Amino acid sequence: MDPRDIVLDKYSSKVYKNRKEHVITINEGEPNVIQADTRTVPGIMTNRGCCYAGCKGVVIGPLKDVATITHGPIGCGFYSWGTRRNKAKGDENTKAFGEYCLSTDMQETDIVFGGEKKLKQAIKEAVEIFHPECIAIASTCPVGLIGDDIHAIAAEAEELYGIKVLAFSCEGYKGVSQSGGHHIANNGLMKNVIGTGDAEPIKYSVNLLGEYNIGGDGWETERILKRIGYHVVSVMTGDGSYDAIKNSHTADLNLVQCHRSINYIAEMMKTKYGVDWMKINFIGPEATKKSLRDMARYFNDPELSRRTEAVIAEEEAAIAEGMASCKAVLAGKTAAIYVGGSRSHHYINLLKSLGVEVVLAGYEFGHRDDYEGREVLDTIKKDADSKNIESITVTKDPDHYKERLSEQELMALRAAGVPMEEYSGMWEDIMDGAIITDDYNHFETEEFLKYLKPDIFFSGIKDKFVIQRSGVASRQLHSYDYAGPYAGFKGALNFANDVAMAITVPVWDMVQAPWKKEPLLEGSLGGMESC
Amino acid sequence: MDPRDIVLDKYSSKVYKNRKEHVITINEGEPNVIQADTRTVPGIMTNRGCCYAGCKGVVIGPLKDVATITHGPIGCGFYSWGTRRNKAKGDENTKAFGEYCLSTDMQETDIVFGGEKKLKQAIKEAVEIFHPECIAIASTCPVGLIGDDIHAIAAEAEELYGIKVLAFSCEGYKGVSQSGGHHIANNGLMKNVIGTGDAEPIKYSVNLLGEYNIGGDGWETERILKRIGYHVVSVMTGDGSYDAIKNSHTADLNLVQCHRSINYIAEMMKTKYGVDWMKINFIGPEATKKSLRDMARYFNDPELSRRTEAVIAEEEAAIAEGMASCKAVLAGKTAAIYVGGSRSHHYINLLKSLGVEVVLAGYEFGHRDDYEGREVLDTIKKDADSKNIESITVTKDPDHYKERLSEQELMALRAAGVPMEEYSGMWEDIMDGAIITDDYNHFETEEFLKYLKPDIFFSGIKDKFVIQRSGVASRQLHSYDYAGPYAGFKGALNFANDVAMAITVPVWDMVQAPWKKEPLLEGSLGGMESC
Amino acid sequence: MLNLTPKEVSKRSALRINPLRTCQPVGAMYAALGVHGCLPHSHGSQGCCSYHRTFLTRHFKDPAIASSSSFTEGASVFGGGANLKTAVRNIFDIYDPEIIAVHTTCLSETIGDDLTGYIQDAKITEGKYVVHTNTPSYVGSHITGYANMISGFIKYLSESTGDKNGKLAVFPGFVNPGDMREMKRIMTLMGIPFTMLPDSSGVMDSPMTGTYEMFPRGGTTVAEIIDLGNCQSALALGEMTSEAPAETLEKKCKVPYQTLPLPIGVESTDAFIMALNHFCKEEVPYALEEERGQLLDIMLDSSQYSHEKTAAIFGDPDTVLGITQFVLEMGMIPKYVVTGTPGSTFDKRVTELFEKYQVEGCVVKSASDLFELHQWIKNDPVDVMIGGTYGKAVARAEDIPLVRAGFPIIDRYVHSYLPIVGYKGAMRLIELILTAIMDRQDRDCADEDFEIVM
Amino acid sequence: MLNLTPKEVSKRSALRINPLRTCQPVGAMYAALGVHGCLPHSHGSQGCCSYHRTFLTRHFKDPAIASSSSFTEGASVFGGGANLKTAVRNIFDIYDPEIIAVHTTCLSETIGDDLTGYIQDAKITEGKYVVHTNTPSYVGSHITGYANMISGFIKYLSESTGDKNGKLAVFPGFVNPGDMREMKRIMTLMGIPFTMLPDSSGVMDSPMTGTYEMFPRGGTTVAEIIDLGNCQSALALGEMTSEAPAETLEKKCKVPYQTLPLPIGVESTDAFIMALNHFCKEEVPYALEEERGQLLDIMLDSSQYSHEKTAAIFGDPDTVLGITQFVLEMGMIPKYVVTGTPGSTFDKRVTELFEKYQVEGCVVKSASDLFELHQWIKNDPVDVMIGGTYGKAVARAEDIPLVRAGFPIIDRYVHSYLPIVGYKGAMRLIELILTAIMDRQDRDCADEDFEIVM
Repeated sequence: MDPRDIVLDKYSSKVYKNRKEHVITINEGEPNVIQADTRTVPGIMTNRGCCYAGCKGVVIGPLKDVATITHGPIGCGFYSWGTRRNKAKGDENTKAFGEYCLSTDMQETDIVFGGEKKLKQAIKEAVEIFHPECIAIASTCPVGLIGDDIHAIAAEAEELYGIKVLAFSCEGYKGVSQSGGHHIANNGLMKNVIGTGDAEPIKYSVNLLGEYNIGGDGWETERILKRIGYHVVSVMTGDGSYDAIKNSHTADLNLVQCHRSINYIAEMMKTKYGVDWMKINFIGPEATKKSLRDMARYFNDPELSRRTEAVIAEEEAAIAEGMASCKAVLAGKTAAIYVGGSRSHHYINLLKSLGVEVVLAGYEFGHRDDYEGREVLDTIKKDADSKNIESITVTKDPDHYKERLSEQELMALRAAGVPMEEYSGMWEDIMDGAIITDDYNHFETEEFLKYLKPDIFFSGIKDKFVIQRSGVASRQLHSYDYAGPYAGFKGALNFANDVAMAITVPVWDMVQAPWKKEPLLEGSLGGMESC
Repeated sequence: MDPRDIVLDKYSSKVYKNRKEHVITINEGEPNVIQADTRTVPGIMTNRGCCYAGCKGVVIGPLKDVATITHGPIGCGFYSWGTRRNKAKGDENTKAFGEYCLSTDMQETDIVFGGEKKLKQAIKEAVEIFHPECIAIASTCPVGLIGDDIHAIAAEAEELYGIKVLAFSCEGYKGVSQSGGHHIANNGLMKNVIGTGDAEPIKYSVNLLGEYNIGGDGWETERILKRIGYHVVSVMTGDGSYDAIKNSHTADLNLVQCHRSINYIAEMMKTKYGVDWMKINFIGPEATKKSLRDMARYFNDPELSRRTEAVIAEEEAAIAEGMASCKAVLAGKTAAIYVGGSRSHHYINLLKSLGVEVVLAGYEFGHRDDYEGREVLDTIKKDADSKNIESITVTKDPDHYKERLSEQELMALRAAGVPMEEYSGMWEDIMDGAIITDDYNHFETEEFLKYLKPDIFFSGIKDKFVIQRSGVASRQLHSYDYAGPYAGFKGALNFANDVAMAITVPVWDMVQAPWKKEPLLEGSLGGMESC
Repeated sequence: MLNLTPKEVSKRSALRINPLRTCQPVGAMYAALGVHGCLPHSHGSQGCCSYHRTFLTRHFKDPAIASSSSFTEGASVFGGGANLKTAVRNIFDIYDPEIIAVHTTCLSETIGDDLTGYIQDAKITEGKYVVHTNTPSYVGSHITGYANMISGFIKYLSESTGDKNGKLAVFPGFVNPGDMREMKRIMTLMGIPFTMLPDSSGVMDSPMTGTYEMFPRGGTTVAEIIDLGNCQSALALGEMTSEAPAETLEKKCKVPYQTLPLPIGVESTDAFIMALNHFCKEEVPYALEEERGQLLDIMLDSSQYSHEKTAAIFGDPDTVLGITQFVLEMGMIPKYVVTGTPGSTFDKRVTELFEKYQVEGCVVKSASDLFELHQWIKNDPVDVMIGGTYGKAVARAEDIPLVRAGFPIIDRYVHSYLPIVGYKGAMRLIELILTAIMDRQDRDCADEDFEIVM
Repeated sequence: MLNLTPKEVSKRSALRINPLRTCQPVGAMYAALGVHGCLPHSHGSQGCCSYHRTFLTRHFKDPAIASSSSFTEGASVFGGGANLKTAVRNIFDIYDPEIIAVHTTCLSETIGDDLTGYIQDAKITEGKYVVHTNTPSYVGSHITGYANMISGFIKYLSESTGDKNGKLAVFPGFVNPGDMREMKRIMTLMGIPFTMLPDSSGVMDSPMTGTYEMFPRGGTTVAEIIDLGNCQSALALGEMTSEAPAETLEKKCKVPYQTLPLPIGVESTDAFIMALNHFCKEEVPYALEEERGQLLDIMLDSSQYSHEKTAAIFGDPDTVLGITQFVLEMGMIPKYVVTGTPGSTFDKRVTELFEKYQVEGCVVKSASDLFELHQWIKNDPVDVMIGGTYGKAVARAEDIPLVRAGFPIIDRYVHSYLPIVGYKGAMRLIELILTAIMDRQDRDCADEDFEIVM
């Protein structure tokens, strides 16, 4: 029996029925279909978070110049404070709220009598203390249940204080994972922020979408783009700002890094403003090179192409020796990778270029298109849970819509392999025979560790120590274990070094106590039996 | 029986015979005679150190611009490195060697075949690495025994490198305590350094003798003197320098703080250069005031006197409140004080002004004159041990001798209570009934602690924890417990605060474990007898 | 760092900024992890469970297992009964714990889920247990949740059979496994038979052996919890954390209890040992007398470095109270003493300490936050901050050393293994505090004031 | 700070600058303090005794008692026999120790005093003992003196009666009382009957109780030293410190010995426990397995903060060797490994470690000094320094954190009470090292790189 079956067979029939659709073995050639973005079976120790975590924690929280007030009891605000490593840097003109956790800290009376009054007062206090340009309100579970109208309060506050106030009804119970929260956040930015600025368009300008600047990834990516000659209008949302995103519609091209969390915005901006988008991947030298060349093709300027190649050559040379020495350590190893929504896919090729094959992978909150590619989008049926997350529809903005490339030009690009509005999902890169588990859980982690014995397991903090206890090296791919950046060329070397380190730390040779392996010698030291 | 007799009675007759001369009770009116500066009975746990400690550790070590090489095995140099708190500050023109410990680190072969070659090489290396203006060599025990001629080597090195090289034969076994070392150091400075400079005399100039700048005492004293208008030519030897001491003969007046360690130089400078000296004491506001006023009288300048009073008034006002609040804590307490050669005396009046009476005191290495006053000098008989320490004789320097005040003027000052070439010793300030122990030891410490139960015991590091274990507060007066300065007015307040702290730390109320004092209650918590 | 924090303190009635506490469920989860073979279960949206596991894992650097009812919008409207039922079945099926400890969330509380009813209806495998407690996130703090979960275990399990078992029941407070080990070491030294609930040692500080154990050796066993009802008496360590469970046990099983502060520092440890001594009238072993004397010796010898040094102490109420007492014993001035957990007992107890030690100008505040503490410090700084990781930004902004003690510590290692309770723990704590203070002296002094001997 | 130290390293053959060792007698004094009821006696000028007592008192912050023969110039010429005779009489008379342990000094060695003869001639009270060892200051270091004094005790006292006592003789090396306590705890846990010589615990870390005891409870008793000759076997911990006394015991009483490194870090502690396990074939108790696993867990979890961080390690040879092995186990690079004590074994053992862990560009040197180490650091700095107090000036001059471990530590408190040996001690040591490294990251990073979770 293959490991998938061994593991699934241990489930009760009900759970088996559910999980068998989420756990598959990749078969060569076949259309590999997986179930995804459906609710987790209660009691199963999933790694998933909630809608609030996706909206406030992932997308809205990183906006550095936004004073985000969590409306709810204290916990949710507290947990999403300073822990996600979406690095940001303020300056004289930009207040940076990243070090602050603002919350209405709802008490029992607020639950009983409603929290609107407290929220209004909290906004007032935030304005008086911080004088922010923009405030965001993010709701947690009880807010929706007791019916506080945060959108009305936001509108009122906008009026009252003359600043932008955004409201996100991202109660934790909405949807089936963080994914719902991303969507809600995307909708909010689209409705209220994008397109509200009046900056002049700049040549070769791009937005970096779905880049959260974990460990400084965004900065490393920007560094490369700037070297080549691109202008980054806005980043959504790592080190991003309300101030910049207002003008994001002026960019020529949207670069989508994390497809899962932000493809909504990319699509909507195409419709509303005509901004083209392409799926890029700045993880790993190969992917980065392809992405940079795809961009050069899009802009089709010989000088840009020349600089692209020059920068690639330089950046690649700088890491060549380091990458080679890591590869010497890592070649032939196997990995498991299980994180978030797109990252699990992004690292597969980087690992391959280090000689490491991914034998087990999955997403926490990915959708079928993140696995199988956007071509399956039309075949995905909406269920009750996904229907609960609002989908908004946008139309051409009469003032700001501008066609960038013609449909013919885009078709030509696609034909040349440039992923314009395309994403082929994890299947593109995963090896045959790999096991894929969607919405991975604790049981499956333990079991697959036993059967697949990967050399390194990329996951999150909740798993990390489970994995290490089992004697397997582990690196967090949510937080990069507080290291990074991992993007671009230099980042790839950082990653390679970190992985090599994780696998070779001397501890691994000492795990077993010597008295657990050595047979007891007879009294060589003159010891007595009696003691 | 008085405590003295109780304690002495515990000694064997031989030890009793020796110690009874060193331990006395101060009787009103009587001439109180004490034996001092004699050898310690072997096996008695004395607090005394050795000749090297007095010469290198106390007097020569602090000279900041002198590269002092300890010639001997590594220990002695190591122990006297950075531990005595004779603070010093270098500047662009002054190399400060305080952070360095230089030693010939003699090995067995050097003992067997002689250490001269190694010493010469060490001097060469010191010159090449540090380029000092002056090198000092200090011998430890074996050097004298094996007959290394450090003086010849010094002379040769002076010639060779064109710098000053001083040699001190201060082997540990010489004399009976540190005291011999002070004398040897004094002789060396007198013979080789003092008077070798060619600076012009400056008005109102003084040398500060026997001030080692422990905890910054010298700096605090200088601060006050400078405020009044004095010029400090040199300090011997805290923060002192070869460079300054060369010109010390140009001063008008020598101020002697530590009588014991440096009176030789004061006397010799009077004879050789005509520099007057007076005993001053900058410990405690009363003593400081008297010393400043004595100086004003000596210089007899109305403006200087006016400034003296103005500075006194200001400095005293600044500490008045603090002193009063410490006195409120300390009034009525008793103290024991046992350190060095002069300090035990210096602090008696400061303690009195805080309401604390000294009931037990003594010197580690004082001579009879330090107890009884210089008037007994002529009656002190030299024994074999003191004869082993060279006494040098100086005569008027034909070029540099200059009378400052006439003998009549000096007599008038003396008559007015200015201690010109006078020192009346501890007796002047100690209260009647106090017990005095010369060359105090561990046994007497323990015993007198029991019988006299002082509230605070001032001693050194070797005693400190013995005292504290006995439940009595202790402060080190050698090192000020790494605090200070204690000199002058501000220093007096530092001292008062530190003593008040030592007596009132919360630990004193918690010494006894509650189960050692509370009777066992019967099973109030339902406990069982059986467990 | 924290550049937006103004020096001027303004009154806030609604906006919490940089909180010093979190919500009940994570405390309940930690308490449940201190029961052997127990799977904590979060009845609410799965995000809560994920956040809480993350929080605990980061502090302990050890797996924190827990499951969730995984509410969706439907469950939020129609109630979470079905989710719990499914969850219980699946948990026993897949993870096979001995007991499931359910706590609620603001979600299930707001909709009014009847946990007692759900659990009665659930299919529970023979010999297994499901218990619950109510932990609405909008009441109290993680400390409240911790206490509630302990009470939950007692309410469901503890029984008084009439036969006393000769044991002391001990509620250790919200402390680290290292602290619990130290409490147990002291009780064992004194020959006290005891049951401690919870006991996260051997669970949240379990060893690396190359094999992952979902339910490691440690934790209070269900049998012990049941037998708590037969204890002679109980000791509640930490009034604000442990009195409630002790009261629960008294009410249910008539086990009398005594409340003591957490044994941090000299006098609070003395009180702990005296209480143990009253329970078991053997002589206090010399080993403890020796440790106590060593601690005092250290405190005395180093007193000039702690004397009148000022501290800002922040964190959980009983821990902060204990540390405050200890720094006072060290001669320090606890200038700002704050907890995020609400409750006037804290203010009262700390004020009593201020009065006992006659310190002036010190401020205590419960239900406070780090933003307020930072503003105070901006106006009048301290020599040292003592608390958890979240104080580090303030410490850096104001260039004040931070001694890490309490919860959460998510930016350092080892802390959870080593105690701050007992005389031994106090030695560790005083070393941390002294090092922080003395390192600054070494850093900030002029070259000529640099001391070799201190 | 240390502004006169040039970056250029010049060869020195005669001038020692800023030494990393001191002289034999102070080691002998410390060893003698580890014997119960013993008064160390310094046969030489009284300055030696004063310096040594001061040195030890500053490190332990506890009284270090010792007496002196108080040589004067006369004694230096005519020999110290009379002084010793008087001293012995007075000591028994006044201080009444059970035993006097005499060590020589460079003074009495240079004049060739015959201590054996003097002691034979001395009037020794019935039931009391006087022993001696030769500790010329111009040979070896304090480590040598420590070893010699232990050998001295054995030579004078230990006897083999032919009846084995079933015990293990343990020579703990030149370590703190806290380390000795930890070694004893481990042996007790394992059920090993042992005699440890010396044992300064209970002497140099004795408690404050309000009463001073000149001879506190601790220390190896004379009876135990006598009975050492009947031990089954001996364990010499620290080759460069303890092998000599073990050899002495083997020669005199035919007790076989095994030499091990000081149990610092994982593998050296493993070796210690395995040796104990071979002595007493009971199963190693779970408590030790747990501690070991906890240590490994910490090392693994924190490994990225130690990985390839460079260290300068300085101090006594066995301690430095032990710490070097441990930092290698932590994945660090021990760039400079130096001791002041002469002896090529040190260089050899450290080089073996460099080879085992395949680290490059690391330097080892015995008979080195701090001046040389400083010059190396000036040319190529390290992330952390590990050693005693005297390194602090270098640390400040070069802005490198100093982790205090070893001897002497005269500017901090608590260190002598807590171990660095055993798995528990390693936890303490790794906490110190990690904190030093991570505090620097927190201090030196840009605001935007400041991490809450680490």
